[in-house]
Amino acid sequence: MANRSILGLFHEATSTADTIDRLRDLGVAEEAITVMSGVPYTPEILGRRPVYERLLPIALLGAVGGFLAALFLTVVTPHLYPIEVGGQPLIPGPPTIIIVFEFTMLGTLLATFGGLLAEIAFPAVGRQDYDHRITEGHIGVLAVVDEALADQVEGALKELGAHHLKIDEAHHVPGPRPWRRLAFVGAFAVVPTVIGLLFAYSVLVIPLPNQMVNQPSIAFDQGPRLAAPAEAVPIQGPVLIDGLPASAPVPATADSLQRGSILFSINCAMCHGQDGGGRGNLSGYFNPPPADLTSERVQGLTDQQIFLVLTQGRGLMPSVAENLLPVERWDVVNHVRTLR
Amino acid sequence: MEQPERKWTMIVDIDKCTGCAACVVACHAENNVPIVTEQEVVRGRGQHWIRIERYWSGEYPHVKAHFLPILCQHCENAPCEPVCPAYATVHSPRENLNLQIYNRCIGTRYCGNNCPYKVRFFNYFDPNFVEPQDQQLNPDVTVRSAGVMEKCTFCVQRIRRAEEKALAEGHPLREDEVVPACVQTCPTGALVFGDLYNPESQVAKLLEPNNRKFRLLEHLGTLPSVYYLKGGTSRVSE
Amino acid sequence: MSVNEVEHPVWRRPLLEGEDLAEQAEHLKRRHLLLDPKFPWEMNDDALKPMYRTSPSFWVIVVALSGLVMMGAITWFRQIYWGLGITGLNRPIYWGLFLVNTVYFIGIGHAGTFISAALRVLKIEWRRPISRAAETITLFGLTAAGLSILMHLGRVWKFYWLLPYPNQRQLWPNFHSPLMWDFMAILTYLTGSTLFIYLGLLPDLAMARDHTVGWRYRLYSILSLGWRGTEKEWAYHKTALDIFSYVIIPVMFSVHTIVSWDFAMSIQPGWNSTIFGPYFIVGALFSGVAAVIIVMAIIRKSMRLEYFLRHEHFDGMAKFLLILSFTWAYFYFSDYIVPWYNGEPVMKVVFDVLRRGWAAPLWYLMLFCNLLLPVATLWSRRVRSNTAALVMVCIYIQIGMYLERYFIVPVFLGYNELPFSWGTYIPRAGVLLTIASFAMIILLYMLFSRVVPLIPVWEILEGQIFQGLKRIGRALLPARSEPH
Amino acid sequence: MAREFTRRDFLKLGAMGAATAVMAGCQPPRPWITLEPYVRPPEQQLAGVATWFASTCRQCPAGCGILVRIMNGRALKIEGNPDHPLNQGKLCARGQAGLQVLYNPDRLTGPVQQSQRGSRTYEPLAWEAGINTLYEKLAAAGGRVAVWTNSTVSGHLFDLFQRFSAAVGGPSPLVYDLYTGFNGYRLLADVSQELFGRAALPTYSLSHADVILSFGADFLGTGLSAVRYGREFGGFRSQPLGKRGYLVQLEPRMSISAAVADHWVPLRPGTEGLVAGALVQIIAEEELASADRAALAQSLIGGLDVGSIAAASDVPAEELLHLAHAFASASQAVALPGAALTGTDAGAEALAAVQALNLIAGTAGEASGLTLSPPSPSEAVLSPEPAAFSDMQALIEQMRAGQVQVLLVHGANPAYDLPEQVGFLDAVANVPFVASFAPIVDETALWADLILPDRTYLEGWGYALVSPSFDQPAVSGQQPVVTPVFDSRSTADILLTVARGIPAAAQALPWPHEVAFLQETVEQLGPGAAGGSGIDVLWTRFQQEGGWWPASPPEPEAPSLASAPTIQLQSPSFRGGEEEYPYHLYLYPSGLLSDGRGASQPWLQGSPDPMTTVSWQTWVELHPETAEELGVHDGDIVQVTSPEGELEAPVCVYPAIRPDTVAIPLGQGHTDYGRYARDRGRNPMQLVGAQADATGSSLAWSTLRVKIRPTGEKVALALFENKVGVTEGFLNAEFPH
Repeated sequence: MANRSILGLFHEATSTADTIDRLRDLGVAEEAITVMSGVPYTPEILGRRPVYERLLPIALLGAVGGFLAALFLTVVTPHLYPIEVGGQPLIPGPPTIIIVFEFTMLGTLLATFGGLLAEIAFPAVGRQDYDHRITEGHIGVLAVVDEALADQVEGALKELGAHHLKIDEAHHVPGPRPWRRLAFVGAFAVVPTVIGLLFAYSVLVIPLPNQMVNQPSIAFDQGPRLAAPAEAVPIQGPVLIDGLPASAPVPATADSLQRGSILFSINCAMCHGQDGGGRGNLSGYFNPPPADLTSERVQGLTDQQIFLVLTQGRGLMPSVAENLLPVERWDVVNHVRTLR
Repeated sequence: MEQPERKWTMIVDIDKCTGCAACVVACHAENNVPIVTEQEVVRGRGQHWIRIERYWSGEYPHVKAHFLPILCQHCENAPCEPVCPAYATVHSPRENLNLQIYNRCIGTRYCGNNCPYKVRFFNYFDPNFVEPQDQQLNPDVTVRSAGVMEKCTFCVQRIRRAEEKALAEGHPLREDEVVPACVQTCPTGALVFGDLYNPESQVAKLLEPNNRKFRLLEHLGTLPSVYYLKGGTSRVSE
Repeated sequence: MSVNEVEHPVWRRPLLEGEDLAEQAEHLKRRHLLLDPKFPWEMNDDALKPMYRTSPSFWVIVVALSGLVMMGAITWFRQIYWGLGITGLNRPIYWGLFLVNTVYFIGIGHAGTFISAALRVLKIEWRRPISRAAETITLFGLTAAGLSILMHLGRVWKFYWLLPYPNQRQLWPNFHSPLMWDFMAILTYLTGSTLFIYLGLLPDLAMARDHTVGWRYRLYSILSLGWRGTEKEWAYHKTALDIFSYVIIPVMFSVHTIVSWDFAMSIQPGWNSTIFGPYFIVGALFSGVAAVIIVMAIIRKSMRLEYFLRHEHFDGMAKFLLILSFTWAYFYFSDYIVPWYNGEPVMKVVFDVLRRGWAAPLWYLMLFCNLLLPVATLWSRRVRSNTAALVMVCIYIQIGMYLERYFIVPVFLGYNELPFSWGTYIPRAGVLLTIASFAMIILLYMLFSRVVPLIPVWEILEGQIFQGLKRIGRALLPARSEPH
Repeated sequence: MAREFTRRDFLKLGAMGAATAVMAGCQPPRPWITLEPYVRPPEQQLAGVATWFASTCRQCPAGCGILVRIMNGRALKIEGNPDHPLNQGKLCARGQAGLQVLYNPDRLTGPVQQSQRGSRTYEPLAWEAGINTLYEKLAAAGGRVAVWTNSTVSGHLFDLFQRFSAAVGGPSPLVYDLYTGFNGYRLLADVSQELFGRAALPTYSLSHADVILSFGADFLGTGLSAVRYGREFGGFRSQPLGKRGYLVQLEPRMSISAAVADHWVPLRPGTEGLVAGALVQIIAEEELASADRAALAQSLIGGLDVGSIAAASDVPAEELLHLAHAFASASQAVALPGAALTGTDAGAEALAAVQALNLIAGTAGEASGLTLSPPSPSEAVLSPEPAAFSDMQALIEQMRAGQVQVLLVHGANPAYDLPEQVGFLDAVANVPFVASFAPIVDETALWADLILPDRTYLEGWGYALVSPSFDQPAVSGQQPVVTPVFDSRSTADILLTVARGIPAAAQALPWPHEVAFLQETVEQLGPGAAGGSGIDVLWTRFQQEGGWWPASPPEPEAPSLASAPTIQLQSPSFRGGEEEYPYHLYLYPSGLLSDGRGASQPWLQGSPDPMTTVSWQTWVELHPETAEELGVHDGDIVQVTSPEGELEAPVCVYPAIRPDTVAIPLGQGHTDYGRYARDRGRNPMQLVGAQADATGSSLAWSTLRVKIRPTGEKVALALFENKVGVTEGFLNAEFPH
């Protein structure tokens, strides 16, 4: 059956209280009665059942949430990428307390506010039973009753001094509409966050004048590469130019031999074999096969000649000039000398 | 946390420092440190990773000048490190270096305030290297933009290169292989650099029995890695 | 009209027999806002009218201020483009006007929360009409402070690297750093006080909604979230306000303590002092309360709020100011005497600079503004009751407190343990940005005052309802009845 | 942010391993770099691996060996050559700054000509055209060709110049620049000639000395070889068994050498020689040293009145006695003559007196003591010997008289170096054709008709006979370490080309290019420490090792007295009356800009001067009392007037200078020479007249009096230190002495 919503405006608290009693007597359910006022009247003034509100527990929940968030930031994140600073422990004690405090407070406040909105179904969207005179000091009593009671209630209100009456079809009272409110809140909260993240992850980039990405220095393999001056000789040893003999062999020191053997095993051994016997893993694929470096023929060459072979290649053997600096080639030469 | 392997240490023998400024220029060349204009110097923004502080004592004619080369002290308890909100200056526990990571720096300049040695320099403007000066810039070292803190790194790029070379050549890093630009060029040998944890190193030997050694502003407890040897005196027979 | 003729039973006061009592009643009414009730609709008009009543001079000022703000914006852009070189900063003075402003703005922000939260908790009734005006200062003070921090950054476009969120740099902020604490604290405080002021606004927004048309109506309808004033709403509203009040007070204390720790945690001589926390808080309240008094006086005049803002309010604030002045002096003295007694070399020099060096005139001016003037004047009721005089004192206090922060930041920084790298600071572009920041605060406040009722009508009505007169012997005394 | 990790990135990161520490954090891509991979990299070039080339530093005449770090054909860093006998791996600030000579933005990008001298309007022209013009002029001039070069010119170019002049019958090339002129190289050589019978620079090894008396020698700052003396000083301070030498510095203004000295004696300018003489006198009288040494002293010095010298030099008699004691009783004592000595009007005697001290000390030729720079190892190797002041004046006379058709200026910058009284500029006006080879337009090139920019020392070939060379003769090799940055050409090649067209010179200079000539020279040197044989090997090693030096250093021969002269000393006569010109003028070469050739390099301009921490400026050093009398403070501009000229510069109050003396550094005050040098500071040579010393071999710049007038103007002094802090700061008290 259809309901009526009846809103009466009163001048002062006492008559309001009386009205509420009367409505009770008429059998109007307590929760069907709503009192609206411009100043906070407490239930006991109006002789009503005190409102049961649970904001405090919500706030406490928020506090716990903030506390945990703080712990995550201060205790967990340092371990994701441990960095030592100033001889302080990875997780500093007192500073942690500060962060924990701030976040706990922040959590409490946010939860309180959010809780308030959620509990009293804010923001209330859609039409409401209300009268703007309520903010002029009038007290509104709203009763939602069915047809049967409507007339009596109306009479009661009139009788007890309601100087205005507003009666109309009871549309259902705006209850909590989570999805609409979420959309409302999200518009404020989510959108900026998303935009921020787009920048943070440099999906969107603001081109700013002084960025260190663009370096004035010339990177190692950045062009244009300039040629080395012709005929100049670096300290590592001479560039091999026709007419000039390769000079200044590196003395066969222990270091040189060690370097040589490492370089040999990297650059030569796959063909010539670790022992230089010409039986490397790939030796089978070549015809003529790789030279036996221990042979008289090879060992009979001068250092310079071996260096020349390394530098320019010979027959199937490629040049290793682009893998080895001259000085390194000399190390290899020294190593080859030890293969007997 | 990594265990410390090395402790790079520098010794400055005040007795030998002649204030010739070779180290200053060498540092500029090696680390792409910009030269600021006269105007900027007047504004108190001179920028030299290693500087030679000259103090006076006594009255004329017995006045005496004292040279005190000051560079980043690479403190073990560096006051500059914890105050950076962006982890732009951090400690490398492996080798006890105080690293500056330029592209993390957002320019709060807190480290600069908190450095008692005032060896941190802020780039108030972008450095301008007029063509062809940019050809000289060392590609091993980032050129810092405006709004970024910078400081002496003990030529960390040279340390890294030396480490890589030693690795490639398959031998442990040798003492003489790591030399910062300033130490390399110091004519009198007033600057000595090495690994204090290596008992064979020159620094270890120099510091072992030395009663001339002291560290700058020791009362602050920053435990610098730069030791100073104070000036001696010599008597002449009458 | 007299109380008796009010035909609204709600507003009828207990009947009085005899003239003398009536006179007493009149007297008390004149003195106390809460004993001088008005009809709600009248009060609504009093609160709403000023929002429409905008004189041309108002707009002239707005344009002028916007001009200043624009200038600031341009300067900031130039600073971002060229680098911080256009400011007067150097080595070793890495922190200058921007940090001074930050401390100062956060400081003046403190009074707002203090008045609306602490006085609420303490149930000090005269706070009711001034709470919102004060909170608004907090709101914009904090905004300006945040901006100053951003201006201070060398690479401001990377400020978000301070936010703790998972990012492509795989790097979380460094919680060892006082700046991070500061960041978190200001974030909490700004969020908290914004929600706090909004919460208090809800009923008044509803009131405004009910008495406006056009765009204002639409705006207030959205902002008031459909407030109707049901018992449930009121009940939650009250609890929420209480929770906020209790929570935001410690936050307020933490904020300025942490701001002071930005300095105290460093090993810069003159900064690393254990007393900085409370010292800064008191300083903040000091400058804050003074700021509130100035603002009260201005809006009282310009918005004709004589009915709401009365002598009792100025008087209460002024007394509070006097106490704060003493407290500030106490802390300043303790912070001064300890290094003086230790004979710490650097501080010796600094004190010399303050006492007889280049900074001496400013230093004595500061002492005059912060201690001498308030103590010498505020004890007298005549000064307290004279708004103009009171405002003058407060302006001097602002100057004094700004100077105090200036000494702490760029002056102390100039003196460290290596005299070779001492320095002096001549602010350059920072000045323009400082002016712009002040202009921005005033501008925002003025515009805000045209959109939001600065007088919490519902709070005053509530107060007036539960405030009454009680006859004891021959006297009528204000008596407050509180529903639990 | 998912960015695909390419192989190139991997290589880049690998190569950048060194830089990772400073470039950690997020490294966004660098799309705007054009990477240039090598298909087949040339020798010595692997990505990220540096190549080092040995060469020679030409920032001063000494000739230190350098190693240059090259990457992608670009010079990144200069370091000392550890094998080089002179500097043994070390370098001074100027040596380090050499890169900015190479990469100076103001270098000429090609040959230019000036239709109107001094107009600063340069029309570029093709190299062929330029060389042709030069050829025509030279061909027409015949023997009336003068060459003005400086002491840092490569030996081979000097050689070619000489052969050319000889061939066409012109005067032999003139070597004169401020550096050698100011430090009195010529006078030092002359005195050696007179005393020891060989004209060579004296060298003093200090590493084992007990006592050093330095008579105004800033041997650590701008001496003959700051680097080598720096090394010596290092040894001197830390000798075996914890021995630490005792250094006494006698000079009116505290130089860095005085700053590190154990004892500083601020004597009156110009009296250094007298004091040296007085010490000899005391040793002779008191017979402090062994009999024979005392006798030697007796024979060397005529009767001097110590008392009057004490008065004249403002050094108390007992102080003199103390010094004499210290010197004579030391087992290893050395006396160093300084530039200020050679700058007096009686420099020769003063020098002789100091050398006399060394002889008396008996340390000549020993591990620490006086030796003479060894002669050139081969007659093929020449070194540009600085000309006497009088020779230089003679040339200027010829120019003024119009006897010079063509003037070739290489390296030298007389228009800046010389006081205008010497009259170079009006003389040049009478020279029909002037060709300069300056890479940057300097004050002299401004007055040239044709500028054919030579290559800088990092781009060009050459060698330098190391001088002063301490224990062994050494020829330092110079080779191009980078390809020329700008379109410049080697002057030697130009000269060879031109000579081909001039019959007289054609057979005198037959070489196709300079390298051929150099190789010939090196071949005549024969095998050195690097060994090898055959021109190819010798030449290659010459380049690779950075020069030639003997396999085993020869025994240092002790310089012995050729004759037994009696040294006459008279107190110097100062220009300017005492009442009108109350202050002594004391000039000194800036430790960074040296004689002014460093002014084009921002690293040297911007680095603070060690003693005053001023950069970018010229300043006038005044004693605090003097400043107070004049009522001036830091930055107040004063006008300094000498009988010869005047300049205006800001005051820098300086606690370590005689109250009656004013010190001004050389180096600034260029009117050209690139953006960094131009219109910056003042050139104090304006104050110095054209007067030479008695022998006419060096400029008498230290016997001048000046007056000072505050102008009332003020500039901000570009100090790096905070003067308030340092002078009123508290650290001094507790500074570790």
